[in-house]
Amino acid sequence: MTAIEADRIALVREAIDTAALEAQVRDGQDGGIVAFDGFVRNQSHGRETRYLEYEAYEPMALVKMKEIVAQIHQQHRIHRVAMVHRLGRLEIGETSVFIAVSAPHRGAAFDACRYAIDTLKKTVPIWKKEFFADGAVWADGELPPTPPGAKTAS
Amino acid sequence: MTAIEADRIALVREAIDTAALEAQVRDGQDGGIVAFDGFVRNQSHGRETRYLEYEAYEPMALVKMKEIVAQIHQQHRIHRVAMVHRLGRLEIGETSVFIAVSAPHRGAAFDACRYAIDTLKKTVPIWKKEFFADGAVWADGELPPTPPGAKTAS
Amino acid sequence: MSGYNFCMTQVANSVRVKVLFFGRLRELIGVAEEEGELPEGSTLAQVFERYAGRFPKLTGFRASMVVSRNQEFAAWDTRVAAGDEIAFLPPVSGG
Amino acid sequence: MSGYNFCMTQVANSVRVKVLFFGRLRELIGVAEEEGELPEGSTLAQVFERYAGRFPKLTGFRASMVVSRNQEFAAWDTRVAAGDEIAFLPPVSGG
Repeated sequence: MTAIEADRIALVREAIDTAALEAQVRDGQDGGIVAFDGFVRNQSHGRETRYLEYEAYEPMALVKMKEIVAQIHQQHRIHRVAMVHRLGRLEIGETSVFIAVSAPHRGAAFDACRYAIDTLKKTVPIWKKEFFADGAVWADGELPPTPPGAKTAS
Repeated sequence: MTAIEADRIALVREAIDTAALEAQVRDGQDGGIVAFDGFVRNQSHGRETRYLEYEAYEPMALVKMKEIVAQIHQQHRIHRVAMVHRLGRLEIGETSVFIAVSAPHRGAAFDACRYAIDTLKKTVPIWKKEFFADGAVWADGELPPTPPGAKTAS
Repeated sequence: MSGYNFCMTQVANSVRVKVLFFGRLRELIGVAEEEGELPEGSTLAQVFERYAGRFPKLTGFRASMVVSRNQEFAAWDTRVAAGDEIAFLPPVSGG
Repeated sequence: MSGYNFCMTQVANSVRVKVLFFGRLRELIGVAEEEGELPEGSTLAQVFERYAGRFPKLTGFRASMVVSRNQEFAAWDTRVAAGDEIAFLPPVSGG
């Protein structure tokens, strides 16, 4: 419905102000906002997490985030989108990713928000390292789909 | 997962503090919160809305809201729920209903939040009256499903 | 069972109930809540007919409302008992 | 096309590119980013092999990574061009 220019797509290193982002996508022409707030869990595979560190291939991550937002605008009758991921060190309970979608009808907002977080987790080059009392590991993650190889490359 | 006692289910007559409700369902053992924020649209069927008034059969509305929350606890692996509906006069853009669901895994939170708002709109005895410049109408609404009639009632 | 209509005309063994109207129904008849006596064993449909007799504007609305008994949606053939709280509910539009 | 391997051995017509490593790959080899010369027409697979030769720990990781060229995921048989930004990316885990 609305151009992506009104959306907020960002990587940040400070705490994510979720209320401000919700306010940014809120508009009297809409009827609802669906938001996903992902935050740092206190355990991973049964081990107590101390904190996390996120790193990103920043320019490419922003490219992929913008692609996702463009896709949901194309596929769903939504109005505004906020999609922000935090990088650096995050403590337990802190928001790592926040996605808010406003729409005239809630079904579109639910579908778009869910597609956005599912696709972000599969395709945006961001990596999470989990720190425990006795060491640290890179989270398992998912291999993004890649284009098929050409027989005769240019 | 968790008893409904930790949840917040309410009808209120003042502005809904969505940030406080999100904080209430937030817990380090979870990984995410899905929230639906429904607010007053500036138009209805093409007519410019001035404001809304909501009324409820309050004790029954609370019974039905608790039933919905009990259902989503039973059907989905979720943690905490906030479900608050506002009554009285609401201005354009003000939140009329807010539902937040926390869960260890986001899929359950999306499913539960969506079921909760869909079911609230169909079964909770709350009524919306829309005020326009030239009059007011009760919103169309939905007839809740009722039990089948017994041939020999007790 | 077949004796109830007879009883109703005599207002024998009446029960005291609370009756509520909401939304457009409340506005239509100007009654939000009242206590009243009903013949014991009346069905909710019969309770509605009594009100439709008193407020002819209600006639025709039965198909576009539901009824509750003690804060649970109820079938129209449910019978009332003493102390019941009965509510006539137009299509809901919360959210 | 069949001449490229021959060219590589001669390091003829080399192109300057930027190569990036992230996450566990970055940690594994201790390189986050470097500029380098590659034989013109090298495939991304060949670029990886060069790094696996220099950092044997990388060997065996190719199946569990993807590669990007100029900030787009790319097939391993994509050929590099001058000024390309190539990145080797382990499974992503944002969110």
